[in-house]
Amino acid sequence: MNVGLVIVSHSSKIAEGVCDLAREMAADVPLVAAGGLEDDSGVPLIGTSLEKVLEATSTADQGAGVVLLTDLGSAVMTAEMALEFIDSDQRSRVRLARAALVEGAVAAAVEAQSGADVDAVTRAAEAAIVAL
Amino acid sequence: MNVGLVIVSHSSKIAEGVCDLAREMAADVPLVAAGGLEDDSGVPLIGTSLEKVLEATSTADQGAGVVLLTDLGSAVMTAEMALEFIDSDQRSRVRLARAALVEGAVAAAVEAQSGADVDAVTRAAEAAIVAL
Amino acid sequence: MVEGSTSTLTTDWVVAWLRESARVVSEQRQYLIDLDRAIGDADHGENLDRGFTAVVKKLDDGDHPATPGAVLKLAAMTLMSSVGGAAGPLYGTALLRAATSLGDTELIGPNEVAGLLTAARDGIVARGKAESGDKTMVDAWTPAVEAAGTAAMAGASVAEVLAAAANAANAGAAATEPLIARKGRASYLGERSAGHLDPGAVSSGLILQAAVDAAGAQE
Amino acid sequence: MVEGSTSTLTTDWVVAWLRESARVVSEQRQYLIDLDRAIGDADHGENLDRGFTAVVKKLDDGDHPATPGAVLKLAAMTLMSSVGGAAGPLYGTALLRAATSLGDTELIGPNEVAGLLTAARDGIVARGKAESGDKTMVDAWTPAVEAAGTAAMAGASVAEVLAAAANAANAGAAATEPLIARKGRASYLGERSAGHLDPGAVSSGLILQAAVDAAGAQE
Ligand SMILES: Nc1ncnc2c1ncn2[C@@H]1O[C@H](COP(=O)(O)OP(=O)(O)O)[C@@H](O)[C@H]1O
Ligand SMILES: Nc1ncnc2c1ncn2[C@@H]1O[C@H](COP(=O)(O)OP(=O)(O)O)[C@@H](O)[C@H]1O
Ligand SMILES: [Mg+2]
Ligand SMILES: [Mg+2]
Ligand SMILES: [Mg+2]
Ligand SMILES: [Mg+2]
Repeated sequence: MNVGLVIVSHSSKIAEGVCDLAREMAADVPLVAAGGLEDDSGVPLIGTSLEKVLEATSTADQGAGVVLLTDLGSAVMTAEMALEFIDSDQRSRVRLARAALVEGAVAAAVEAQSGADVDAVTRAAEAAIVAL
Repeated sequence: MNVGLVIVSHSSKIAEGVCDLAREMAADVPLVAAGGLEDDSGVPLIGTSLEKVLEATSTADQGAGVVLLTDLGSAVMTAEMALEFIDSDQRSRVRLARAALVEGAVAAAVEAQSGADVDAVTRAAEAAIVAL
Repeated sequence: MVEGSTSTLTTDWVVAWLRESARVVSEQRQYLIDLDRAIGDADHGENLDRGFTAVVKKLDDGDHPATPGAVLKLAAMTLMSSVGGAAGPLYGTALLRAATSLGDTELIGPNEVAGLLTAARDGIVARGKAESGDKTMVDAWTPAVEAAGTAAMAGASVAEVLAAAANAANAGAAATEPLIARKGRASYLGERSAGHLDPGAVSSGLILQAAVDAAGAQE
Repeated sequence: MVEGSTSTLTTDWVVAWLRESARVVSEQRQYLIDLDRAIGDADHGENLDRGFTAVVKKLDDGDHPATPGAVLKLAAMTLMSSVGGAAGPLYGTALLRAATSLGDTELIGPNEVAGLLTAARDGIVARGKAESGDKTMVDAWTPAVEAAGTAAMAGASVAEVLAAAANAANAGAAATEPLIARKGRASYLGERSAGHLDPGAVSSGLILQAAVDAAGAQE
C-alpha cells in the first residue's frame, strides 16, 4: 500500500501528463489528476475546482495517505481549502507539498513507490526544487 | 516582437498544457510545445526529441529570441544538444533556463509579454523557483 | 443609505443578495474581464459569472435551505467548485466563514451584518494571506468591514451598515489603482501592475453593493 | 581477440557496427527494459530498439554516405530524434563526436579506433556531466577508452583494440551493480539504486561488443 499523489493543476493536460510521467517510475503509486474544470456544457476550462481535488484525494488514498502537489497560487488555495473539508481521520495522512509541480511529482512518486510515508514523500517533492 | 518560449517536456500533454496556461497571461508571446515523441506509427510516447526542439525553437523565434524550459534531466540534455545545432546567428538569442517548468514558464511568459529581452525572461523563469 | 429599512434581514435577503450579485456580475462581466486582462489572465468576469450562475441554478433547483447560514454555505460550496480562479476559494471561504459566524441565526441585525462581513474578510485573509495594500480584494474588504463596524456601533440600521460597507469597498477598490500587486497573478507583473484597478477589489465592491440593493428590495 | 584481422576498417565496418548494434539491442530489448524497471522507467530497451531500428531504416533507404564519419553522423542525428530517453542525447553526442574525430578519414587504424572511442566517451561526459562511479554508461565507456588506448599504444590491431574496449566496458558495466546512482533517473532512488546493474552501462557493453563482431565479420 503506497502513498498516493494528487496533481492539482489549472490545466487538465498538465495534470494528466504529470501522472503519465510519474507513473513510468512508480507503477504501484496511485496517481490522480485534478486538473482544470468544465463549464456547464462540459467544455474544458483553465482553472481549479474544489470538487475535483476532493474526489481525487479520496481516490488516491488507499490508506497510506496522499500528498497534493499544485501549480500556481490559486491551485494552492484550492488545495488548502480541500484540506479543510477532508474529514478528520483522513486529514492526518494528507499533506500539501510546496514543490515545483512536474519535478516534485516525479521525485515524490519514486519515493512513494519505495513505500515511504507521507512525510518522506512530501520531503522528496520539496527537495526536488532544490535539486533542479 | 516578443521573446518566444519553447516548452520541452517528456509529455506532449504537459508541454501543451503549459503553453495553454502561459498563454492566458501572455497573448502576444510565441509559446511552442516540444513535448513527447511519436513512434513509427505515430503513437505518442513519453520522451524528448531533438528534431521537435529544433523545430519549436525556430517557430518560437520571431527575431527577439527564445528561452527554452525543460522538465527532467534528459530533456535538459536534449535542449543543450539543440543549442549546439542552432546556427550561430540565432544562437546568440537563445537561452536555456534552469527553472521549474510550469512555474518558470508562467513567470517567463509574463515577462516576455512586457517586451523584456531573452536575459530578463530567463531570469524571470529562474526566479520563479525561488518564489514557490 | 436606505431610508426606512427593515430592522432585521432574513434568509430571503441572503437569497436576494446572491441573485443580485449574479445579475450585476453578469452585467459587468466584460468590464471585469478587461480589468483582469491588464494585470491578470482576463477571466475574472467569466469566472464570477460562471460561479454565480451556478449559485442561482442551485437556488432555482427546488427549495433552498431555510437559514441564512445554510444558504451562504450552499453558495460557498458552489463557488469553490465552479469559479475556477483565485476568486473561487477566496469568495468561497468568505461566504463559508460568514455562514459559520451566523450559525443557526434566522434574523440578522446590524451587529450580525458587521459580524458576517468581518468573518468573510477574515476568511479571505486566511485563505490568500494578503495584507492591506497588496492590491487584492482585501483592499476592498478591510475598509468595508471597518465602516460596517463603526456604523453598527453607532446604532445604524442593517441597510445603513451594508451601505457603509459597500461605499467603503468601492472607495477601497478605486484606491488599488496606484498599488503594486504583491499577491495573485498580478504580482508576476511587479511594478507594471501599478496604474490598473484590481479586478477582485472591484468585484468585491459590486457584490457588497448587491447586498445593499437586496436589502432595499426586501423592505 | 580476433585473430588475423584486417589492419584498417572502412565505412563498411561502421555500417556493420550499426546494424549489429541494432540486432543485439533488439535481441536484448527485454533484458534492458527489466534492468531499467528496477532503477528507472523501464524503457531503455524500448528506446534503443526504436532508435537503432530508425538508424537501420536510414541505412536501408537508398545509399548511405561514403565516409565512416558521415555514416556515424547520420546515425547520431537519427538516435537523437528517435530514442526519446537520456540515451538519445548521450549516444547521439557520442557518435557525433566520434564522427568529428574522424573527419574525412576513410581508413580507420588502431589509433583512429582508440581516438574515436575517446571522442565518444568525452561526448557522453560533456553531455551528461557524470563522473566515474556515478553509475552511468560512463562507467562502461571510461575503462573501455583506457583499454583501447593501452592496446593501441602497444601496437594491437584494430580488432584487438575494439576487443579490449568491449571487454573493459562489460567489466565496467558489471561493476556498476553496487554503486549508488548520482546522475539520471536512477539518482531519484538514492541508496535504493545500489544492487542493480546500470542499464546504460550494460547497453554500452553490448554496443562495443557489436563493434568487435562487426570488425570480425569484415575480415
Ligand atoms: N492571495 C490573494 N489574496 C487575496 N486576493 C487575491 C489573492 N490572489 C488573487 N486575489 C484576488 O483575485 C482576483 C483575481 O481573481 P480571478 O481572476 O478569478 O483569479 P485568477 O487570478 O486565478 O485568474 C484578483 O484581482 C485579486 O483581487
Ligand atoms: N547524466 C548522465 N550521464 C551519463 N549517463 C546517463 C546520464 N543520465 C542517464 N544516463 C544513462 O542513461 C541510461 C538510461 O537511459 P534511458 O532509459 O534511455 O533514459 P531515461 O532515463 O530518460 O528513460 C542510464 O542507465 C544511464 O546509463
Ligand atoms: Mg483571472
Ligand atoms: Mg484564471
Ligand atoms: Mg529509461
Ligand atoms: Mg525514459
